[in-house]
Amino acid sequence: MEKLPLGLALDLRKVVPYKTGSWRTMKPLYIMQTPPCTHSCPINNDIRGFLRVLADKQDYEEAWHILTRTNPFPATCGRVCPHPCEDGCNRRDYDTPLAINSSERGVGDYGLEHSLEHRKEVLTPRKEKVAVVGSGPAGLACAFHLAKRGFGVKVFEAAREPGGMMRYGIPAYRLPKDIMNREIEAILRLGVELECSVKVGVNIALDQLRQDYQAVFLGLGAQMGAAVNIPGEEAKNVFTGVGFLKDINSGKIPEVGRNVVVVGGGNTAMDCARVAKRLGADVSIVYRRTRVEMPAITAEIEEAMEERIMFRYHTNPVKIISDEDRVVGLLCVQMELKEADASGRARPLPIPGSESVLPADTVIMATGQEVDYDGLDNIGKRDNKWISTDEYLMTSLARVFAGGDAVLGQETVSAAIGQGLRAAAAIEDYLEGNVESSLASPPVVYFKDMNSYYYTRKKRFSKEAIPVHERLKSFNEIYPAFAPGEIIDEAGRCLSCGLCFNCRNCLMYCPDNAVNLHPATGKYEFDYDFCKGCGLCVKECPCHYIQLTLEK
Amino acid sequence: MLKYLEGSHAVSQVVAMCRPNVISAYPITPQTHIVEDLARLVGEGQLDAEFINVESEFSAASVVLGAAAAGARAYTTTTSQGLLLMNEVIYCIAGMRLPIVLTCANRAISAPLNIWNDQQDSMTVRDAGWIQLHAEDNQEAADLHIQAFKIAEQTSLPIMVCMDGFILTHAFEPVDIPEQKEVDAFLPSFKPQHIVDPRWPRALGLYADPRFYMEVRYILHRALEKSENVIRQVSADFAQAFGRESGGLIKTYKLEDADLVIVTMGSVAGTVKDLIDELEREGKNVGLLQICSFRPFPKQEVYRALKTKMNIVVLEKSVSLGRGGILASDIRWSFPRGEQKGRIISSYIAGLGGRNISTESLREMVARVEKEPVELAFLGLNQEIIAERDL
Amino acid sequence: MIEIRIHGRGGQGNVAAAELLANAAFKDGKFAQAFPSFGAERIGAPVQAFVRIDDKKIRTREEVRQPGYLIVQDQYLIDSVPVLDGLKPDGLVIINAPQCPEDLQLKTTATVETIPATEIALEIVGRPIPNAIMIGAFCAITGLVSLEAVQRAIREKFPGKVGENNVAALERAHEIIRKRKGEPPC
Amino acid sequence: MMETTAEDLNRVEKKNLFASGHRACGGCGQALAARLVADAAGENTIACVATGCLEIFSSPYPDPSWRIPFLHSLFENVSAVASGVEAAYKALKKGPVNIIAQGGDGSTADIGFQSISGMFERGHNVLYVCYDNEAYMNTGVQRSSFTPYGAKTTTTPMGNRTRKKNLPILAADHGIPYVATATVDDYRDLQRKVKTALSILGPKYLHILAPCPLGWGHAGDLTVHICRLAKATGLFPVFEIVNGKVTNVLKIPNKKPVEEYLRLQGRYRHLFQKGEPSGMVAEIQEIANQNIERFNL
Repeated sequence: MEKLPLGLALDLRKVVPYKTGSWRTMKPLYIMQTPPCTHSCPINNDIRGFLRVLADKQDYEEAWHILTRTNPFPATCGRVCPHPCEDGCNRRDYDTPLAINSSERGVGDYGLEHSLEHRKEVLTPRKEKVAVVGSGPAGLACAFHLAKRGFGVKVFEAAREPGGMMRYGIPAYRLPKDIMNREIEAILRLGVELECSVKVGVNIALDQLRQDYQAVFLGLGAQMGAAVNIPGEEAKNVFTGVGFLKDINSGKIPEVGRNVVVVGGGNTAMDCARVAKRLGADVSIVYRRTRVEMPAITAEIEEAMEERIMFRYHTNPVKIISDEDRVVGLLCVQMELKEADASGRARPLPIPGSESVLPADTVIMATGQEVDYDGLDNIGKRDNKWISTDEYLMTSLARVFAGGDAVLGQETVSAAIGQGLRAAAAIEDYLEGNVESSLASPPVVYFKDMNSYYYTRKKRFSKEAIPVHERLKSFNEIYPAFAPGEIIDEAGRCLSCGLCFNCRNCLMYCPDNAVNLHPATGKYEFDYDFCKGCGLCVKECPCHYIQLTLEK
Repeated sequence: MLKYLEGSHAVSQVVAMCRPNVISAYPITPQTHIVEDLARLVGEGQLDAEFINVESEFSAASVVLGAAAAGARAYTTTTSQGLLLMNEVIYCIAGMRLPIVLTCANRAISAPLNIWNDQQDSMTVRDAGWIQLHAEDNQEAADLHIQAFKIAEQTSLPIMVCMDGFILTHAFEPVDIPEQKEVDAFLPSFKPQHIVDPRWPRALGLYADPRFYMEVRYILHRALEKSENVIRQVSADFAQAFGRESGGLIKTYKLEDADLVIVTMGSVAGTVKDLIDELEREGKNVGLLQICSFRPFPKQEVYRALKTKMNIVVLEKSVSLGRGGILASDIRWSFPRGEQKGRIISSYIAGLGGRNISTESLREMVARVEKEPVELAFLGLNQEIIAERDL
Repeated sequence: MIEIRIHGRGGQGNVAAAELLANAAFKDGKFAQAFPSFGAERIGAPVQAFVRIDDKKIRTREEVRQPGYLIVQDQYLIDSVPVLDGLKPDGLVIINAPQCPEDLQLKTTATVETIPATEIALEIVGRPIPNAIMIGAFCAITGLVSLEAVQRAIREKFPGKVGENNVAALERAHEIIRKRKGEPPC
Repeated sequence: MMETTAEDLNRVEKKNLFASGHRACGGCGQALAARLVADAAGENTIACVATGCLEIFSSPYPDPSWRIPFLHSLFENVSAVASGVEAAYKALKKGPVNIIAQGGDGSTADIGFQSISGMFERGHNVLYVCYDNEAYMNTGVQRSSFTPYGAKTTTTPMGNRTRKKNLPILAADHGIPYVATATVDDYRDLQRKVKTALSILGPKYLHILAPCPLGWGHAGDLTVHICRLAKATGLFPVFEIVNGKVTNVLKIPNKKPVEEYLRLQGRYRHLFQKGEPSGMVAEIQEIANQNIERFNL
């Protein structure tokens, strides 16, 4: 034992601190939480991550790499995604959600402008090869991830050019073609092989692919307009929605005439209507139910209305009236909504004697799409309509996986990308013989869990769409891009839900100095030798990154 | 150089020569002349020191505590109620081993209020861990301060130099005031043992739980016991350097072939010496044992001086109420049990509250103890003014 | 050993008188001790001070009870304070009074001397502080301390004008007594 | 004296000069405050500490938490002890060094009041920091002259009937150059005030509200939150007094009712029998209103 110093005057450089950690019953932990934006993103993009590097380092390149870890189409999604992430954003409960979508668009465009290259995650090529059928968002996302993981990938595309519905289903004023093209090129530069004008099931048998490749992914999409079976549909100037859009996007501009009637309430219906409007027609949309039931993205509906497209609710086509073989009108009947049907939507029933004729030079039936199963009949289906898969997206056929609209039914580009990503992971697991899926994520953090004291209210940044009369003159994009500075400021609004943003509260407030900033990693660490588990750090952590757990 | 001056000024001038860095005191009779003169010396720039005019003795003691803890040679002075008010700090200073020098101008304690001399005040802190040295006259009072700083700093113990209030502090008599260079040669500059200084961070005044407290107190007790050698040595060195005997543990006068020994401390020793000479002329052999160092109490020295003496009377200016003479009990305790047999140790309390101790009264004391042992007596008590009901 | 007791009132410089006498004796090469009858007395209250002079070191600390010499700085104290207590039968008492000693009718066998110290003080010092005159008288009558030593003691304690005035007063008293010695009592 | 630039003043300091290992309760506001003060003052500092909760939990032999020179002797004399240290540094021509006397309510406003008053009046170059936890916590929550109106302590079981002594004003009226109040939640402000004080010659007084989870009856994790409410209700005004003039008052644009502050604390629970606020609550609101008016919060 140390000898007592004179007068008990102790040399403080010799002190061995008493360890108060033994007093603890509760133990604080730094636990990364899933932010609601990522949680509600079909692709699970690291939104918080890319916003932080923008806010903290103004580093667009790093932001692009963070985004493209999951999504090879930031510039595309930044335009066409209905951004459920913003619906999830915790700022919704504080002031207004972040403009995540526009920020993503800015980062995506930056990537294209600076021709940034994707980073391979596995550098040594693997022997396994995977065939991807369809070069839509699902197929390309799947190919993209497999290629990054070192697999050999070949994509078979039935059409003349890649992109699937991104190319043929979305008009240029929503998605300029070269944006998509360049994002596809970036994917191909990872070494993905692409063969177009090859229809699997017709030009080459699926079984052939199953022989030549260790795994097959089907990203067929739903590109066939559903049959409507309405009298007179064989007349000229009657289009399916997808057919109409495909013509437009392939450069075939049809003669639509003065009056165009679009039937349906989905995104395709909106796109067709707005395209027709840009071709100079007076356009009305006919829908059996009301706006509330419309499946189309709200933004699309609103923009369509802005562009003075007439909406006729509770209206259903009965018959196409033609003069010789040319459409002159559409006989419609008024509907009333009765009790909900299986789809959960109120079932519309015709009101007898309410028929009337809408004048029409063109009728576009955008009432649903289907998968083209030509030569692929032996795949197991759901409702005899969509491909059925197990939770790992494997179909009834061994080693054949599927995703995208063909599985989900009509969905968004993001949803399709998400499925391509999941399928890729599943395929990798399958080929490596892993049973566990690698996609488990931590719990979601909500605003009520956070300490609002540390955040300042700031309105969401937004830019006006260009005026309607300007829009209608061309197929140019209607929303101007954010300036780089504007994106940085908006990124600064991110609450960093569930992950440290270096506010130093835990470090400064700990009465026991039991929090240290690790000099090398720059991360905060608890010193459990001294932490008494008082929970002050938990209460004062703005973003709920710290949680109190029972001491084991 | 021999100067004719008041006792208080003899002390203040010598203290100044010891070059204290910090002086803090609160005025109280009969100590005032000492502080006034030190304030003047600092004010006139004759002494380079900080003089802190505090708002109480309690703060005076606290200021010198802080100053000593920061490495200063620190000095204060007080008496009576002032010393009692300091009491808490007095214990701290000793426990923290801070070598502070304090002059106690011994005075009685209230109630009733009384500003005159006795030694009850310093007795109240005799167990605090301070060295307590008692001066016989103003020469010794002055000399003891020079020795005190040296002893304190060698032992890391605080020292209280006790001098009878008024009787010495206000008495004019010749005192040999040394030259500054003589004092400098004798008293080296202060090399503090443990101080608060950011260059070597230390903690002073930590609390000690039952695992450590008793050891700390034991070490302090041993330090006081061992300081006897230092007190003896420094007194001898002083005699060497200044050519006169001052201080030490005990002093004797005509003790060798004395049949009766008077034991006492402080200024009354002088009166007793005159009496002894008178009695000698009358054919009586009375001797004197004078305690200079009351704490540490020089048990061995006392025993060696008294072991052949069978009749002893202890004369003191303080009393442990409900018990009796304080010095007397220390003297009695100086003899091993066996040797107390047949030995008469009488106890006299005298001079409380400035009551004059006259030669006559001392003669009466001697006459009585020659006849019979006196367990406890109050010298010169006026029985007429003591009401029966009070007894 | 010579023992002197000084009686006076607070403010008449009794302690100073004792101090000056003892200091003078010290300057004459003797051992001396001076101390007041300590207390909290305020101006006007009766006080005492003591002086001892000897050829060897003075050790005793008791108050002076049987003085050989008394200095009374205020004659009116005689009625209120037992000033003569313990005065040696062959001793000397010097009183600040304008009258002749006989007129005071003191009951003592000791020699009595008087001097109108207050008048002289008022004349020379300008204030009714009799101590310097009383000391002057004491050394003139007894010769126990030298005039020159007292002069030095006064100048030491009161440098400047105050000192000089007191020295003048001292010398006047000394003068008066010397004259008186040469003449028969009135 | 430290040379201080605006940048220095606003820099947040974390040096752990008051280190881990002390025996304070979890969430102790005083322990937090003591570290913020020590770190702001820096290595060239001597801490003189009065007996009290801080001293007891931070200075047991052989493992005290102080990493700067530490000096303790008694409960009521820390100001005088610090005066002595300062006098020594002057006399020995050492330094410059920061001398900080610190204590709780008792050693500052009650038993040590004479001593602190003397230090202020004599003009020593010492910063006095009072950690105000509004009662004698060391001895088990007895009333002090800083105990606010209505608060329950073991010696005011029915709620305290007297108002809190206003020491910052009393200190300022000694004519000292700098007085400030602060709370532990705003560590930047607190450390700025410590540095500002140390940059000024003469006696300085810093009054820090330091919640005591044990004595106030709130969970340890609420220490910071409670401070914010103390300010937002107007019960604890935050300001500086420079050369006698009140300046830099912390405005509270959206004021909160005192009830919000009181309800969080066990020491006020008796004011809400069956959930209903008693008359005392209104009186406490009145005290807050008076502060708001007096300091124009």
